[in-house]
Amino acid sequence: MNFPGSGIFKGMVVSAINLFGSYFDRAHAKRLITEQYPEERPTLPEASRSFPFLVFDGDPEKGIRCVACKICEKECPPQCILIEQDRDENGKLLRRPKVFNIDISVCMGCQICVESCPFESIRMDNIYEVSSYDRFDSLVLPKEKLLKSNEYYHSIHPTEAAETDARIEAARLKKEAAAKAAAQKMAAAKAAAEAKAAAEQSSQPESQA
Amino acid sequence: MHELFQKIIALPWDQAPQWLFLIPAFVMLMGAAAAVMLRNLIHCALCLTLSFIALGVLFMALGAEFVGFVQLLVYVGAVAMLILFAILLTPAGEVAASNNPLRNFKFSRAFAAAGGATVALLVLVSLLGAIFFSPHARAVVPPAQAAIAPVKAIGENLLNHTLLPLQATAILLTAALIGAALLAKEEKKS
Amino acid sequence: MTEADGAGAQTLDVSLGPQHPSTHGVFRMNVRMDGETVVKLQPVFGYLHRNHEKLAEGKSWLGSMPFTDRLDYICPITNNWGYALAVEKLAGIEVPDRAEYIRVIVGEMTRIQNHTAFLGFILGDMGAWGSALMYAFREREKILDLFEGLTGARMMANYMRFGGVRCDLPAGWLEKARAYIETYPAFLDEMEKFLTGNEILLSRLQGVGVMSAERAINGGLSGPVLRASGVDYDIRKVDGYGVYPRLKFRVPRGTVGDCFDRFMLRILEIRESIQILQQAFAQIPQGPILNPAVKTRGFKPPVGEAYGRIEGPKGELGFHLVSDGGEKPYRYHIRPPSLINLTLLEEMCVGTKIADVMVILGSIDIVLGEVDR
Amino acid sequence: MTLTPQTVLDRVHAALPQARIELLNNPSPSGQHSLLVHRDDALEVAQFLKNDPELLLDYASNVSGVDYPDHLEAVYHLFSIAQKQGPIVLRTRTGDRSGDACLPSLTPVWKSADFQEREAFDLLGIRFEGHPDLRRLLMWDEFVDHPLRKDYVAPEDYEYEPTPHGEILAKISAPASQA
Amino acid sequence: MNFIDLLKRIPEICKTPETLPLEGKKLILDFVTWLGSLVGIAVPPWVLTLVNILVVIVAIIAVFLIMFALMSVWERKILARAQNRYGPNRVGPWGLFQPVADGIKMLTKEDIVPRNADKVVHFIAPIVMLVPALILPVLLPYGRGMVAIDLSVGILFFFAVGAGSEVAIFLAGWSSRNKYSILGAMRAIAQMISYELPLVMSAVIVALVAGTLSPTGIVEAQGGYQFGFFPNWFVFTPWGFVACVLFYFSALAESNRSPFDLPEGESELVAGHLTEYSGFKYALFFMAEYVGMFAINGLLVTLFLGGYQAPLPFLTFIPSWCWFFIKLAFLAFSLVWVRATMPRFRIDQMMQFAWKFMLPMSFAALFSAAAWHYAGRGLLGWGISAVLVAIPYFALGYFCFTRHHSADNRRYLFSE
Repeated sequence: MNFPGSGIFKGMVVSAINLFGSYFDRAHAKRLITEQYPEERPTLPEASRSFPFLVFDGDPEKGIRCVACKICEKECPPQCILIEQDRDENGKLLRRPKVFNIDISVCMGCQICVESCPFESIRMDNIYEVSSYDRFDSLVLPKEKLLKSNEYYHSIHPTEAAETDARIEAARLKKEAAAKAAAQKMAAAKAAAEAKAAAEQSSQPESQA
Repeated sequence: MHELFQKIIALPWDQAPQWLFLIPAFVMLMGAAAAVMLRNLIHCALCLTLSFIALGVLFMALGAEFVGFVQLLVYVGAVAMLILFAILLTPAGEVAASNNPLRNFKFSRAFAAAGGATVALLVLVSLLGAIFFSPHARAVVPPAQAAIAPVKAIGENLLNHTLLPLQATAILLTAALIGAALLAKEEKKS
Repeated sequence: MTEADGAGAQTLDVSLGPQHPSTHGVFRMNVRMDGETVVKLQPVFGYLHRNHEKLAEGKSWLGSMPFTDRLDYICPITNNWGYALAVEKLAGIEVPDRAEYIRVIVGEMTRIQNHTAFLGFILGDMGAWGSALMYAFREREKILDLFEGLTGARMMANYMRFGGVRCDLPAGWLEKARAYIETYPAFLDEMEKFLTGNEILLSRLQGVGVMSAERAINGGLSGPVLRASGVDYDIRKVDGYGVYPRLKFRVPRGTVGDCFDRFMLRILEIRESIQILQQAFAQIPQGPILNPAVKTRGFKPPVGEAYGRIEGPKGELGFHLVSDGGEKPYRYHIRPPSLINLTLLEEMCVGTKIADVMVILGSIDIVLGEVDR
Repeated sequence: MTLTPQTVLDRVHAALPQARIELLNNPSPSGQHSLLVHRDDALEVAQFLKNDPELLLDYASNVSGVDYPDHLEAVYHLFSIAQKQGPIVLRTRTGDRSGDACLPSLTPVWKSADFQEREAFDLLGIRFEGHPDLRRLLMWDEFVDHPLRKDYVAPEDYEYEPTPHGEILAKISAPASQA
Repeated sequence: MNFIDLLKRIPEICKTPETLPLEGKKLILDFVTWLGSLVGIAVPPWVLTLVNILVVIVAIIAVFLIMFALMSVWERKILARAQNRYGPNRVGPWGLFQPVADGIKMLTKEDIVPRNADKVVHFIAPIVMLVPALILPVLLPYGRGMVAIDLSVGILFFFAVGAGSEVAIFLAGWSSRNKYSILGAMRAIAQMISYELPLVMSAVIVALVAGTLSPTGIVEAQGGYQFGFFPNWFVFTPWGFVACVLFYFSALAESNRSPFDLPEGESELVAGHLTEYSGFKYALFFMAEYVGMFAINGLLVTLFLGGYQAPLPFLTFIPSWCWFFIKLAFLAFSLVWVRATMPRFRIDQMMQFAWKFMLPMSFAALFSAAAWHYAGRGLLGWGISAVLVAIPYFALGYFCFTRHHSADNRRYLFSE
């Protein structure tokens, strides 16, 4: 059926189907997919990422995983991370950050810091309501705001967090095993040394005297 | 206060249309005068449009609704638009400035003024002559009757008594239109 | 306002853009018009210029990856792919099979959503009040949701890595994607019913911006614009990168080379992409997704140079990389399809009406992030 | 015939014996070896590459300028759409980086080089002689330096940019005040 | 007469909705008389005439402005739904107060006049645009006996006054001193002059068949039912249908609606003649366009859709003026529906469509109407007239369109 104007007619039918369909197709979200944002909130997929945060275990002061190695600061493509290493009262460098700032108005959420972090310390958050009237005070996140617990990490990226924990656990076990082995070795060495020393002592008591 | 109110009410408001015609007449004259005197061509054309509108209103005040509306439709809707278009599409003023030989003539302004005055006088004389000496002019039709004269009568008159002149005008206009189209086409080719 | 040009012809110079509703961003054209007919057109670039190539020279090789997302921000994943491919050529990196299949899947989905968005954009350029655009974006939205589930971001995916992809498909993602792609032909049919018969659309697109095959090749057009002119050239077939040689698909090409052919080619390419996707869904193997030999930190390709290119949705996206063996690229050059497809814009536009300029520009399908870089 | 740099080189040598052209080795695993043409012969060689029935390199896909310490280079990646082969990498070199930074433009041969040569001129300062419309492409016309050069010094304040606003304002207001 | 009596009449009036507006007007006049008696003077007849005129003017302006407000939100709602969106739903229940918010926004916006603009003309243009648009509705018969001025040359009046909007668009475009504006204005005028012809021609057909130029007369000519149920509206005759469609498209063009929105085609000309307008001046243009659109569609209802006549005999219990507005609402809906579907014409195609398709079709419809009339206005006439419009339709459709443009004549090659 191809009379002049039939194409327009077909188009009108399609737009009418969409017009009325948007009232009836709602349940399957086939046609009307708009989310009414402040009331309806999207369920973010697990992989969803926005800005980085720092993971800590247990206590935010002691459990901080970051060792201020500054790898992420170097790798960050837009250079939005600023890290200063902490020092103790004697001025000796400590393996934890004193300042850890992320300027999220510069951050582009690329996740390269996460990939480059060898200590599983920096991870991606999925917050998205961060707009503010103040460019510097509220968009430059200091360490206090960046620190979030491992439980929070588990709540937003369960699969990834479980993998991370497993990795850390494996590393810990390996380390422990290594430490144990080392300790055993050391103990053995020590024992051997003591034995040797004892033997020496026993063999040369006179020379000392 | 009350007396003043009474006096205002007592004014001959019912006869208002008989002298209210002065308003459109004034607007018409002023528009025409402005159309002649303003420097900006577009402003002139717009003032001309204004006087067309006022003329249409005058026709309606005289009870000639059909003529009034045709005046609006044809002159405001078409003629004024054509004039505006023509002004926009002609190169802006530069041609006249340089190439006009008359401009260099010493008394050109005086001659122009005299010529204009002569034409205006001739038009005025012929109009007055038509009003006062034409045989139909004295046969005053009462306004009421004019208003009743329906569209049908006009149509019958046009298509019965004056069919030939009407068709001749139509052919003339068509010829002019075709000519204009041909001219425009030729220019595009070159 | 008006100026005399030559033999009394009146022309009007209009600067379309950079702030103009339908220049797809901050593109600008200096147009000289005779009435409404275009007699001269000069594109002006650079309003979105950020010297991406210079920035890349100051970053690690991987550090440029997220910036490629922002080139053609409609289809970031294929940009990633182009860069990753060039670096893999440069450093001779092998990519595991599963990663190649994932690349094909996300790449073809990118192509589908780009072409779908195109259908909406060009209707917008023709002055339809956004209906086609909203239908197109409705479907694009669903693909972006899938991307978000996979890469974590809707647009700025940053998904490819040298020697593979960043993360594996999440559980259930493949089923979701497959189920969604099954519904796509129905949407396309509806869209075709809505658009392709429409008499106004036909008269706006047919015979407008015709480009011959010979000129198209000489002018460096690529992608659907080149194929619409009747040239059978698809880098997926010619170079056979990735696992495309293992997948069966056809390359459509037009016969006239006008805007309508460019429009129809996009629809036909979406249908082919659906074929590719269905095969890829069926064939995807298990296995690693990243070549373990490639380091994340301190990646240093050997000295030399390489030119890698892919068939992006908009055309040939190439990366010319020169390495001096260091952690940073010595030279990083992009061959942006959007910019080079504009080479022949003036030739297509001269003699058409001003309204056609917008349609021709729309039919080339540019993204300013890529044009200006 | 399979197009490799060597076969192309042989073919060019056979047809244009006087052309100064040599093979440059590329140590990278990509194996894209290139042909270095002397700039005086480049246009002739390019014409030959495009029109020779055996080569038919009709598609100049990519043109990029590269800044080396002592010279600038323009690199052309040529493909043959007719034979579906490529890339053949063609390079031309300038004499030095400042006074003699001239190269012949290949835009008359491949129209696709148009914008990319302009870009190389804009960002690297390679002057392409014979280019139909050699203007800056991405930077604004008043910009003086070439930002993609290795020795380019970025200004302290990127935001600062002298604009001719005052002049333009004067120009606009002049006819208004007359009228 | 006293006030209580006046109050008592209100429920009485409301009992008969058919004559409610007319009786309401009478009530107001009586109220004025009562007010006069309160002051102690006999209200002279000219005051009553004046009040009568004022009441009608206020009523018409109020009704059309309310319709404009409702339409502006309704249009966005329909358009949104056709595009699978929600549309405005934040201001008030279902977004109904959106026009209020828009009005406040428009009023508080800065009124920018370009430096080089012709300031007087720039200022006058929106007024010149709005005045004819507000005058237009006076001659439409909204219900039985409900017409503000029953002009014997009503149809002519409509087109004559409507010509004013062309001038206004020209003023706006020219005075802005903007290239987009002037292009938009030129387009607008070319378009309006071109489409005035088919518009007037299709109205002329109806005037000839009805034998009158008076809108009321035309509506009365469409009264009654064929076979007791089939309405005698002109749209249900072949020539009438064609003329109605022609009138509809010409009306779209005259009111600058999609797909004929070239003058303000935002993808090419930013906003055409409106580019340099902001704030309340822009709102005035907007208002004028909508009121003009209602007026011209009201004329379409009057000419072809039987005006205030009910579509079926048993539906006559609904008051006649309701029918008029129901039909108008349907037309308004269809306008949005068309807008949601179609891309815009190109300028030369639009002119071709007007001169090569619509004008010949309107002549064909005139011819067909004559055949219908002389064949006795019965079924035979219906058949003849249908053939007489169908042949030119397909012929013109082929020669103007299908010959040049078709999706079927394209071939696409595939390579494996």
